[in-house]
Amino acid sequence: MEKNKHSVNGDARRCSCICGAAPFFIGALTALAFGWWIFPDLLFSKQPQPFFFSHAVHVEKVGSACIDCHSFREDGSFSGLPKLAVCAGCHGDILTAEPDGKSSSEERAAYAAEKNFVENYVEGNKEIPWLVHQKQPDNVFFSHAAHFSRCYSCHLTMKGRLNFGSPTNPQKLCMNCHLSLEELDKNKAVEFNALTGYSRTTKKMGECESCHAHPGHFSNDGKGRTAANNACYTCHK
Amino acid sequence: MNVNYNLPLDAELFPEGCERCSFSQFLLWLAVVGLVLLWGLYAAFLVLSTGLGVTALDDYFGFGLWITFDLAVIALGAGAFFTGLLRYILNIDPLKNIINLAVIIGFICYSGAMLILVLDIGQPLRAWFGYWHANVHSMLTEVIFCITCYCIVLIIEYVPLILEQKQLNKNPLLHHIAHNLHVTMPLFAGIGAFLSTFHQGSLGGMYGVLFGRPYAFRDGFFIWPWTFFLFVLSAVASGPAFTVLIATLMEKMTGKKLVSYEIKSLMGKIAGTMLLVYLVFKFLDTGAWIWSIAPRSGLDFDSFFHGWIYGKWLLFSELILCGLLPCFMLLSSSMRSNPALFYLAALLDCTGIVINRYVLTVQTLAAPVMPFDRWVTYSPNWVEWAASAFVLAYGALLLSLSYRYLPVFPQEIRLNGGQAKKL
Amino acid sequence: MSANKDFNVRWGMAIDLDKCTGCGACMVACQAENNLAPVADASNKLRVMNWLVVFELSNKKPFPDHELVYLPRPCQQCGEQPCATVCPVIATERNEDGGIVSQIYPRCIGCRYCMAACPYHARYFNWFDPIWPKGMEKALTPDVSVRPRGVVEKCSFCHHRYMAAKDKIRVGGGSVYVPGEKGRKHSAIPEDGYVTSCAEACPNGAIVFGDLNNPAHKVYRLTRGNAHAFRLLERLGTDTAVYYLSSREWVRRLGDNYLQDEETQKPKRILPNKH
Amino acid sequence: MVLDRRGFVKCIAGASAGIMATPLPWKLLDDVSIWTQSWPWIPANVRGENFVVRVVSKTCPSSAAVKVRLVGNRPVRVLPDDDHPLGGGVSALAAAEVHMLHSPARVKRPLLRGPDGAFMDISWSKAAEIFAGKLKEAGGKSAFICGDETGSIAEVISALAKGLGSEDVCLMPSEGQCAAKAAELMRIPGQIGYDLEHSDYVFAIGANIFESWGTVVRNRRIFRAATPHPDGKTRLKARFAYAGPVQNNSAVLARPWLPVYPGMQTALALGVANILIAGGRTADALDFGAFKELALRYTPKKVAQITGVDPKGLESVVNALLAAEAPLVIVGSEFGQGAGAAPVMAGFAVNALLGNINRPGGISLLPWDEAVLGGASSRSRLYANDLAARVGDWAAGGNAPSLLVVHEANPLYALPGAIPAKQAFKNIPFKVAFSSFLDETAEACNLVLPVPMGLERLDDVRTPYGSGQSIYCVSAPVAQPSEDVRPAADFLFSAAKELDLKMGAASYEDLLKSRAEGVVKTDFAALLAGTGAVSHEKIKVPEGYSLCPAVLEKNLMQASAETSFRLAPFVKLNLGTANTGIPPYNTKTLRASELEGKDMFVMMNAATTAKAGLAEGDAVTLEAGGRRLPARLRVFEGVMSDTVAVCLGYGHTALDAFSQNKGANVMELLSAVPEPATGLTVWSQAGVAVAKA
Repeated sequence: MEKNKHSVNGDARRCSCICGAAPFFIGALTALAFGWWIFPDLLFSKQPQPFFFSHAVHVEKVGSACIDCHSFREDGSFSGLPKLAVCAGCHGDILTAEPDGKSSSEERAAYAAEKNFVENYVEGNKEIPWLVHQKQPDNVFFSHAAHFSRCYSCHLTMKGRLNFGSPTNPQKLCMNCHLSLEELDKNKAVEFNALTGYSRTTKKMGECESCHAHPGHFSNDGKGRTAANNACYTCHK
Repeated sequence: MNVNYNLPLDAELFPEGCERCSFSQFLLWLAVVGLVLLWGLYAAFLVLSTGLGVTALDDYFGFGLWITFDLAVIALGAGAFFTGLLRYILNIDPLKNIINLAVIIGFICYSGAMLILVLDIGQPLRAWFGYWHANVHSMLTEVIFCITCYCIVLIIEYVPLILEQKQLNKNPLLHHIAHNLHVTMPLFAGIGAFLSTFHQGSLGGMYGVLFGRPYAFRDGFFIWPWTFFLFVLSAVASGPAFTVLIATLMEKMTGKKLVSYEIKSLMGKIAGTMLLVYLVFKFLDTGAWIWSIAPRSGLDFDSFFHGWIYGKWLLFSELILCGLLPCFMLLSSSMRSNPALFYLAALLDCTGIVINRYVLTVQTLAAPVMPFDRWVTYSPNWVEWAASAFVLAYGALLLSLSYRYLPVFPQEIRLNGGQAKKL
Repeated sequence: MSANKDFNVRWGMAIDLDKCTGCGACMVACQAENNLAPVADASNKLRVMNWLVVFELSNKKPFPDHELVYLPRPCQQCGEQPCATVCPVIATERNEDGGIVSQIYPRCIGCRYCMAACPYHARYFNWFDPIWPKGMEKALTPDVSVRPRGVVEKCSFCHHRYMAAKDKIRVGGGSVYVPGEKGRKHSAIPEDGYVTSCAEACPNGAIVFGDLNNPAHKVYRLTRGNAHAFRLLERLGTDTAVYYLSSREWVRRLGDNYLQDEETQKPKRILPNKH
Repeated sequence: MVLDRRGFVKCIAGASAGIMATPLPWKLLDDVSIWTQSWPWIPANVRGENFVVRVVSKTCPSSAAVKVRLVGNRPVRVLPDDDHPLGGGVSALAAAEVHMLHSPARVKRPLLRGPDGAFMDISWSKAAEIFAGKLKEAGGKSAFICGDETGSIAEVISALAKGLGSEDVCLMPSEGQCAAKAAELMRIPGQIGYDLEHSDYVFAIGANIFESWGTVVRNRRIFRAATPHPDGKTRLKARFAYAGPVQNNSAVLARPWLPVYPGMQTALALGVANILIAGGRTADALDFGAFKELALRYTPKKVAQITGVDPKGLESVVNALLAAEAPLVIVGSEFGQGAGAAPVMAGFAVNALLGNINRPGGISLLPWDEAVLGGASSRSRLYANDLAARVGDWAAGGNAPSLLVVHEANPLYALPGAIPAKQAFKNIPFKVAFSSFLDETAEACNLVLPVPMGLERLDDVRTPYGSGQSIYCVSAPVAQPSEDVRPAADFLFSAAKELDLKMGAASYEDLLKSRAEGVVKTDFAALLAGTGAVSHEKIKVPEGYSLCPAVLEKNLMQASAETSFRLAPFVKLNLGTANTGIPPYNTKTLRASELEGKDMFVMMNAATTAKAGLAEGDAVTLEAGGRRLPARLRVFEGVMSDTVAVCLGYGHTALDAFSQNKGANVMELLSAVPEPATGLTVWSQAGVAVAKA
């Protein structure tokens, strides 16, 4: 500031006459660049999963539907991520054939990965610290049961804006909120908002309301109408 | 440029032709104000960092000194919109001599109330929910919107005054802005009057709709309980009186005449008239409260009062001592012409309205509704006083600066000898 | 003000004051279920968070004619809420089948207007952040989010249990509603499938919980046409979902304010079927 | 271009305008408010699978059967177990139990009092070494106090003591002990049980059956099932009457409540017997003649004089008893202890007159469970040892043991002030406490051994006093201990091994299994799953049983203290026990009229208050036997005339902030006298002076 004060005379004054609004625009453009490109990166931190897990491989080998592993419990609650015990059910020992001279690099990698898993987690009885893409905030009660039983059971045979999947591809219902298998298998880092602690892919309330705020049913106007109610207590706890 | 070393350091910034105290004296005064501000800031820091538990509020008294203070200053700040209404819409020209002050007081009262509200809500970081997730059925929503809008209006009304500052006004652009704003002032006065009427009313409505609290609950007209209208009337009955009191206080502090006595007297007469209108309705309302609402709730008159602290003297003071008495004094021209009696009347007028806001806030909550519940008492602690004092100091600061540097009082030069010293 | 909504299901209580001894088990169960933090000195009752408070009622007669009754007071879940109508940010509403008045902590801005509105003092403010003795947070349930300072909270009739009970039915393949009389629907949750923590804990069975609209439920029989039933502050028109039962007139009379010559009122029936 | 002031301002203005057109301010505004939803310093919900485990509470004296809800491996709730004979609802104490697992008062690791008088942490192996050494050293000069009358731990302790050559094993004083002594004197070789389940009219004299007497949670459940809700039409049949000095939790439900002076149970019961005998009732006891003669002297008028009872009220209750199909009279202490054997005997006599011994809804005579460990004393044998008398001896000097082991008991807090427990402790060179909480007694010990709480250990419950049938329950641990603790039983078994003492079982589990399979004849696994094993077996009413009129008479002769006011202590379960202190989750259940800051309130009715020259809210001092108790006065009309009601459970000096600095301990005021002819120490009648402080 001191320096500026010294320069408040002839030269600078002329300059400001010529440039006029230039500083204004420089400021504006800098702010725009910062706000649109730099700020989002600052806001989100990227954290990798503890190790790569291929949904595609497991879907192929274990079961075709999400709920085969991400199952409901008898009391109506949703188990979410399987516990280590579920994994250990198959991976108690290393399943992949031990690589020999003929093994491809993929086979070697697969073996190494499974060996690492079995040795570090299964044998150490250590739960896998998965990062969850869509962990609900504490104040939200998301009823998987309601969405699964009420939407899925009918919409298997019906059309609508939401993709409710089909008997041959039932995951699609889940993909309305969750990442698709392809996306998951890219093994991208999970991005967490530094301020809120929620992951970037956590649904915002507005997205829930795209269905919940449109009560009424059986309307095919593409507005995602639903029988669900939009009362606060439908989803909050 | 010649510098006259006999003049205060900042004389360049003074309004045209006005004398002010020395800069050091002014700084000393600001230091006093600053101390109070720091005290309030410390209290605010405590509240924001640890929670409202540091106040004396509790689960029975969710509202206390702060809400009373907010309601009171908003009522007393009503001088701004009402004077504006009379000056610009009804063209009562003499009021131009006090309108600037009224606007500044209004701005202080409203912005101060908003500052207090930021402390008073438990989650200030969510304050914007009031606009974004508004519940249109809530009187408080109406209050939030109208107060915000009206605060913006007050800023718009305040800005030209700032731009008329001697140095700023030299800039042609600012000069034009100030001038044009002046031209559109009737429009803003109109908007202000509209907004003000509604939020003053809504503030009253806030209490009148509490059907679980027979002390405050009132029947009403359409969606508005009678308190809605009573609050509007009581605000306009006290706002002008408060403006007069502030002007007089400033005169005493500066030792100068700032507003001619006729103007004050006119304001007093207006306040008295409005007070009369208000009291007519207030007495009707009190009657309806005693003979209709209370028995309907299974209560009688006595069950609304308790001990000394929530005794009937409050009602007597509000309606008679600080109601009928100042009303009579303000309307009687002989009493109005006696400065001491006139200022006393204005003070009583304002006190009555403050009592009204206090009892509706605090006594409403103190009175038990469940028969097996008990009366509880509330007295604010230092944190609440400090935050309220902060707003008073903030007002003093703004008034001091405005008075020192802005042409607030058109009559000042004439009243103080009229020698416009050109430098 | 919003109209008193009629729902298929209206969860409610009948609290038998002839059975309550004021032992406090319901209060403890409530705090534990809903993750309320303990405090070492709880003697300032105006600052102590208790969604359920047990009031002590006396017939005010001298010894030995003195009689004593304990009255547990949860949120009354009013049909005509003094609180929800005044909330500026829709943090509380009654908008879901079951008629429970919600309280949404992440929405609440803590203005406390609802507390000023509630004549039952059923609402509580978090004056400070909740603190658990070190390690005790391990005993928190996952069902109810923990509230930070600066928000209002209140009894939710253990709403999370309602949600869980519905999910249990859904996962079992059933529908959450069953048809009832006069075109009404009733909840398919069995009567004991959803009870509040306080009702469950009470060893004396003083708190009966169920659907006030379902003739098969005990509360329905206890509240309709029962001259021994009453509601708190009936004449304010709050239409509460909590009924009290007492065989003693002085107790019933304490349920509302009465002028000296007024007779104790019989309870009004709950909402008629409007369909 | 040089940036001048004007340019700088313009630049800032541009940046401000520009930033408004980016997501930054809006996203931040939103995210900041989302941040307030989940502040990192607020505990988060931790999800997991729900499990429910059935156990019987070892913490609640009512032996409440409960279900513990776990999320993952964390116990989070205590829920009622309605299908268990000891369950149905939870007590305020049991409801708080999972949180007490994390109580600040818990002992976190073994503590040894160092030479400087302060506790220091030691390892378990070091603790075992010291303990074994001290046992060896003390041998037969060891004494043991056990706070668990229903668990098999008492048997383990007794076996160990036997091995060491010590007979000094005492249980903490309880109603069960008084009843056992009464049975012994009446020559009934069994445990007195009360078949509340089948009774249609209960008259409780003194016994606060909904708060402190017997199986409280079960009692409440039975009351719940038997009483319909008021429906506005049917006139509700009175099923329960209560006589006692305070309108306590039982009196509130009683129709009627008969106010009497404190400690008057025996006289009142004789008054009932008088009316019954006058109406022609007899009992087939050997000494019925003498009893009749005694009872006839206790006319309603005389009883009214002694006890202060309203004779008409008493008569109406007796009429209700006579009209009932299965009447039951329960006589017990007003505060769960110290009433002696005489009231139980008098109560037994009344029930005998009502003809309900071993009848449905009457008194059941249950077989005593025998010891499984060879050499160990049976429960009935252990009851015979009177702790209060022994502590008196120890304090007097001579007989003080050289080692005292206290297991889950807090005698320094729980014994009457007249019993010089502190002095006794001083006379014992080495004291060991097995305790979950650092209570007053643990603080006075040399070695403190933290034990798991009931929910964290394998333990059992044998027919609690009050139950109408024999019942055996085993509780499996539901949670990993949250501190570095060892079950006392295991520790004692290994100490015995160290000393080469034969215990008769390899481990505690072994002992419980033997009891289950050998004595109770039930599958241990089923017991572990939380189903109690119930036996309806009863012992025959012995031909030559006695009503002990001589003992009763001696007791009735005992003059009450010459003071102006009588002290009526009472119990509320929400204040916890002497061992637990006030549970953290229970402070909120204390009423404003009970505790204000550090001041507790004692209660008198308005007439008594006026008589004492006091007024509501006064700070007062209660004085008895030279011991003083500060309090404040609450005028409460539910207290007998000339009586001061004081709640137990306040005045802890140890434990944690939830218990400390709250009122004073009324036990301090109580005097203790030997009950004539029974050998028990009693402290149910106390005079007290009340003065303005």
